[in-house]
Amino acid sequence: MTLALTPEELDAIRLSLRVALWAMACSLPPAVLVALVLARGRFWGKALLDGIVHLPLVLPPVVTGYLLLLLFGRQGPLGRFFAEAFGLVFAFRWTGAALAAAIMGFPLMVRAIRLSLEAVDRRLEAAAATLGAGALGVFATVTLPLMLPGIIAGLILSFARSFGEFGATITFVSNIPGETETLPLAIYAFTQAPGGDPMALRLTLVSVAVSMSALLAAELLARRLARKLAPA
Amino acid sequence: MTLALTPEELDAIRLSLRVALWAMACSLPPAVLVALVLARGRFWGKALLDGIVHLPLVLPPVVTGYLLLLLFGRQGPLGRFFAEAFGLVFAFRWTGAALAAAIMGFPLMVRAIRLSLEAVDRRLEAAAATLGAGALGVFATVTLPLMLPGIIAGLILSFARSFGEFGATITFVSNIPGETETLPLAIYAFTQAPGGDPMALRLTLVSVAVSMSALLAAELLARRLARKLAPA
Amino acid sequence: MTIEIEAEHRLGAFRLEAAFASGPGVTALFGRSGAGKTTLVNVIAGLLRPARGRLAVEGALLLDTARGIFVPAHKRRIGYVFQEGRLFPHLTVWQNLLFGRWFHRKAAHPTMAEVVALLDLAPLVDRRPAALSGGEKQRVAIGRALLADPRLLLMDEPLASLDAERKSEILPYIERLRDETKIPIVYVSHSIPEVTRLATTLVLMAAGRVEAVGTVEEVMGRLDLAPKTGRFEAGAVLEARVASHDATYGLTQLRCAAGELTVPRLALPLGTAVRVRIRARDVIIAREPPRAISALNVLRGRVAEIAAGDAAQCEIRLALGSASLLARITRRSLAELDLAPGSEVFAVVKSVALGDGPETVEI
Amino acid sequence: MTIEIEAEHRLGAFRLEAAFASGPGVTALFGRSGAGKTTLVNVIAGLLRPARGRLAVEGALLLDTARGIFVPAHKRRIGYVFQEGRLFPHLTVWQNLLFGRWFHRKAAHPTMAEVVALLDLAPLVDRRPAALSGGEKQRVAIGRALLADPRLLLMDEPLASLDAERKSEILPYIERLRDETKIPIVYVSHSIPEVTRLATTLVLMAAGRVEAVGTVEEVMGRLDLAPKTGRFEAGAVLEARVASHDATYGLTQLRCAAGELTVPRLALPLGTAVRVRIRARDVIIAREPPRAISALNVLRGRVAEIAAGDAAQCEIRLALGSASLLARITRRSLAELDLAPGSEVFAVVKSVALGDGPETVEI
Amino acid sequence: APARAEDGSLLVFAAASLKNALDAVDAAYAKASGRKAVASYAASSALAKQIAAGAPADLFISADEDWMDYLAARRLIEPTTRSDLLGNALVLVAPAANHPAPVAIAPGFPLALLLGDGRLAMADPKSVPAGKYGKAALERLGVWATVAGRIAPAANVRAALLLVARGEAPYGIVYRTDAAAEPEVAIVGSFPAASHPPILYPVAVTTASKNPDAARYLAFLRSDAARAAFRAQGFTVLE
Ligand SMILES: Nc1ncnc2c1ncn2[C@@H]1O[C@H](COP(=O)(O)OP(=O)(O)OP(=O)(O)O)[C@@H](O)[C@H]1O
Ligand SMILES: Nc1ncnc2c1ncn2[C@@H]1O[C@H](COP(=O)(O)OP(=O)(O)OP(=O)(O)O)[C@@H](O)[C@H]1O
Ligand SMILES: [Mg+2]
Ligand SMILES: [Mg+2]
Repeated sequence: MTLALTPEELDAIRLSLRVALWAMACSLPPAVLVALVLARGRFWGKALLDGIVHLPLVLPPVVTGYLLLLLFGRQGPLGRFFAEAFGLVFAFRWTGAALAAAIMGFPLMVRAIRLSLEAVDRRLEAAAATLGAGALGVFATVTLPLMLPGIIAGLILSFARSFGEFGATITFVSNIPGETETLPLAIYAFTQAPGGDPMALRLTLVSVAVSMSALLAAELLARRLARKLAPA
Repeated sequence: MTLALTPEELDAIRLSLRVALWAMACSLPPAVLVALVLARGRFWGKALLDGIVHLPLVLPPVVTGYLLLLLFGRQGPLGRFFAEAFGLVFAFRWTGAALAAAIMGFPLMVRAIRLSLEAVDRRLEAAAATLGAGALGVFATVTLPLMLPGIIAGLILSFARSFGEFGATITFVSNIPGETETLPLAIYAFTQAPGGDPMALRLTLVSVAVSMSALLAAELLARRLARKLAPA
Repeated sequence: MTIEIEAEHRLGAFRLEAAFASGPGVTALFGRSGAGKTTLVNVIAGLLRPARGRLAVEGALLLDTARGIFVPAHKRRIGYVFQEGRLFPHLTVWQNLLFGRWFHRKAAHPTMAEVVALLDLAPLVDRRPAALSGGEKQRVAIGRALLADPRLLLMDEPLASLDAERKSEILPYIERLRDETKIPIVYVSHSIPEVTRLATTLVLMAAGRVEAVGTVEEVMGRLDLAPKTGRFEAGAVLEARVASHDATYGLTQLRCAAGELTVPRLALPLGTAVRVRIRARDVIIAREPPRAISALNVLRGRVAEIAAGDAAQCEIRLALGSASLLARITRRSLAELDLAPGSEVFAVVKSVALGDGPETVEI
Repeated sequence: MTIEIEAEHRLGAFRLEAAFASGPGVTALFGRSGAGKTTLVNVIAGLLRPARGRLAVEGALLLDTARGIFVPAHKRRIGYVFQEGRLFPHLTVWQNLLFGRWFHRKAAHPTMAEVVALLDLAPLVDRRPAALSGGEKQRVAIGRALLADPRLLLMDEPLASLDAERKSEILPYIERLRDETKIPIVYVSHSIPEVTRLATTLVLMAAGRVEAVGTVEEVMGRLDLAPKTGRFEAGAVLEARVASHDATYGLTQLRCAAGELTVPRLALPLGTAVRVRIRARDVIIAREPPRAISALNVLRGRVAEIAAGDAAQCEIRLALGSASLLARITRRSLAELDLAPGSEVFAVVKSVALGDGPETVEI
Repeated sequence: APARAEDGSLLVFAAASLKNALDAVDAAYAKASGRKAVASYAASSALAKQIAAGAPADLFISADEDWMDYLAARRLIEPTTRSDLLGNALVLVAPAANHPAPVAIAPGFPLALLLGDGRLAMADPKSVPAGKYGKAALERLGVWATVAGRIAPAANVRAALLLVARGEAPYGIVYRTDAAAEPEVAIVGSFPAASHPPILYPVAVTTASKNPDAARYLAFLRSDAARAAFRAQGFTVLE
């Protein structure tokens, strides 16, 4: 076993990063929306929505993967819709891995954003309204910046969760090298074979190194922001 | 297939609840501590600690489970220590399942608590100090109550995560009915057997029902608290 | 009417049940702590939707619960200087000031440069609110509201945390706002000098209700309201005009219904209207014209009314021409000077408050 | 010395470099907005650790950067009424008040019942701070600090958001605190009446530095500081004693170095020391004793000093016995009355501020 | 009810694919002997590693020989008790909904053509036994090279079966046992037994087992009742 990374390993790293970044980025807007609705909305079925958001956390990942397959597979209603409407295919594609990762990280992201949102001083929003800011203006200029810590935390959690996602991904999109074989899937494969542990360990270390660097960068960014947002 | 739950299913539900509740409860104090240290501390290696806390999120659960097996197994160094010092055995016991669940939920809990902690107005803590409250007093009377939303969110996340934990648990403590076979493990076992899908679905629904009720209760509690903590 | 409001609302045990109408200029909301001033102002701003109520500002109906009308705050164009600042902690002072401009493109009257100069904000613009002192925060809050180009300005104790000198710099600006831009202002204050100086209409609130509404002259001149307007600040307000200037001694002669008043020179053209407040405690009563004294203003009149005061003092309303003046004197002086309604007297006035000096101007 | 402080610290472009020492009683910190008053108070409270500094309170060394001494805030037993309230939002008013008691078991002097009665908090105790008006919050903050049994009390503009009547209720209590419990107080205020009424020592701050320290008499009586203490509030402070009471007219006779003063009855035993402030603008000068006027206080003296004022007015220091009095008169009166140092004059005093009335008491 | 070795019941670590069959066997065993056997189902790899880490298992039934060898090398199973209990076969399946025609599985059969632009679902040939058998068979038949890039390597046979059942993959290679129980798929061909190494489920008693019932249970696995249960799930019971 050499220290240099093999091309397959590099592939898996690149794929993992791509999947995690897309999962993180694409789940942000809906997460903010859902967090808003949950924190501020008052409507029938709010508890239900809250429950649904938590589902990927509560269900065994295999089940989530299974449900994804039913919905977003080639034969699934949503899968067909996306394929026809946008030419976006999830089945056996890295896009599917990103979808699975996004869904698994979604409750974490929503919760972090919601927590920050609930800590936003609504009197500041009222002040913004008296200055002429409509609902959207208030959101963009006051609420959003003030809930940045939660957004960053949510992004970090989603990224980390995506980076470690295994069960739902392998169930939904299989373990196709170069396409859907992210680091966790590659590690898993090694653990399945007797004698694969050293290779699994090696990949685990790689995975830890990559994700720790990403976390560190995010943490630094968050600290800077925190300084900026010290209360008046 | 009848609607009434079988004794084995009831066992699994009870076990899942017990595991999730213990995991949640026992990880709270260390999570608060770690959140404090990460949010407020300034020391060398803080980034490292932050990274370590995130590890269970980043690593494939199977790896986490395997590491737990190596550390807390009968022959593992920590496993031996706990067995000898406190008579606490994790290996292949429900306690081990709780440990695995706690570890997997730990980063989520820490992050939620930390997020709330960072939103606490430190000027209020200063005010408490002028009123005679020492570090501990300030923490107990001001900081802790003000970060309750984060604690509740952390508890909910940890509970939900524990309720759905599968990979680390089955790798660490196996899948022993009545002892370590939580709902996700039971569901998994059914999905692995030919013709087990209907049973798996049934159990999934049970799992969803139980966890949604728990979430709903927690949400209600949180909403009450939020009302209490409206800013001055 | 510029503002017509009627509002009923409960907050816990507190019940707001207020209604008033007032014209252009400054409407002062005056009343004890907890009287409901902030609550009423919140209704006007659109931040509180009352259980029942109606609000029209310059003819525009902003609220009518009976007809289900509620114009949201951001569409009201009502500027609000909050009692507690409410600066945006994530924005610099500069960005806080600009905030309103982000939403109204209109080139509004007070320019950024004007406001920065007036409120002396130049050294602060790059800081965040956390790095400001209490008074500095309040100045920024005033600037922010001014720059949002409001059609009505709500000011909830805007000067409470400012020192006397600062106040004396900002008050004339608020007067200019009132007089030049014609923006109506609702001004909450505990300070009688501020209120009498600025207000066109005075609204006296107590326990959620409006106790009295009227011109400052009316409300301040009413003896029965003296306990509510503040005993030690009670006095009369007179409308006067600049009659002549005395270059030698730097003095200005004012003419009002009560007679002539001499004050330090006002840089105002002849004929300009000014408002003069004479506090009851600043008036000395003499039975014969005093000689060789430094007080320049001695007005002739007669006792119109003697109000019961306390054991030691009483308030007297003097009729001077068609005007009224309040004087507070001791019962001993009342007896020694043998005063009764109809007695002819001379009012010696040492200090008057003018619509130009910071608080009171000596004469 | 009760308080000895020396502190140097930078906050952005602002540089605090202040030192003063003061004795028991109330030390007033007076100065413009942004002068550094809050910053200095934070150093005393232990909330700001200055780059360099030393602080001793009643002999206890709380801070000495040279020797690395820094007693943390919670061990200082220094009560602090913050400029911005800082009530605990998660606690009821009652719990906020009790907060200090949770940490000091000691049965301290002001009891809960006393404080609740004094500040009229009974109707508020079950509410949370969010449901209080601005003034109500400030009252709770005062009560909270009082109940923590402090050995030094810091009050940063505690009465700014209170109405005149409320102030007049609370000021006597602060005086009682000062006189009876002997708790030294550092009092930040913009209000000259408050400051002169309460303060034993006056510390004048400007731009982070201490400009003047001294007794209120000294600092307020200095003509050169008049622009800083506030022109329109300038005046002299006299120490007097209760000489006699006049039951018929409800009056009290005070004796001071300047002569006798008559004021509304004070419920004080004969011989009690009281402080009297006479503002320059409240003094009329006459060349002959005025007759038949309502002002009871006419003091004989001579012109000691004439200070350059502005075009219209000037300030005159009068010597009355061993005491000084300031008077502000117009230049025209100066000429007409032909005043020069040494001229014999009569000072007619209409209002004096006493250590008992709310702001000024009429006589 | 705690099912640890301490309370006298027998703990069997068994490959997850055996769940249905072994549950029936255990029920029969309980009836016949009045003793209790409890099974823990997980991946053979996990179970083997757990036994290596001191798990209180009395018996281990692996889904392949490799993991049994892994334990044997560590002297964690009694070599004398080891035997091959069950056999299985590989089949080619297709979604029943497609009404697929039978495929003649012979050297060089046109699998790539059959797949069209779809993928061949099978357990991961890198690590999972079923995948390894499948790959071996395809290599032996000379078609591996044509489909190697078109595999959907699933986590296990069940996942591969699911892909076919859901119509995500037009064809899949799974065990006969799994295919038989899934109405959504149709078996379109069987791989000749000779095309891959024999598919065997070895069983052994662990060295750590102190439970005297282990031997009795081992014997019961070969009883008529047990055989019937295994056969009902499609397994071949080996002698
Ligand atoms: N949410 C609430 N629940 C109960 N009472 C409330 C609530 N909000 C305000 N009040 C009460 O309503 C009354 C009016 O409050 P408001 O803030 O309007 O007073 P204010 O006149 O502005 O006083 P201040 O001069 O002290 O600011 C107060 O007595 C206050 O205690
Ligand atoms: N963090 C900071 N960074 C830069 N400047 C600061 C910071 N904090 C305070 N200042 C400046 O220090 C000066 C003193 O502030 P301080 O709060 O002590 O004033 P103050 O005398 O209490 O004024 P006020 O009467 O308005 O409350 C102000 O000019 C303020 O702008
Ligand atoms: Mg108010
Ligand atoms: Mg200050």
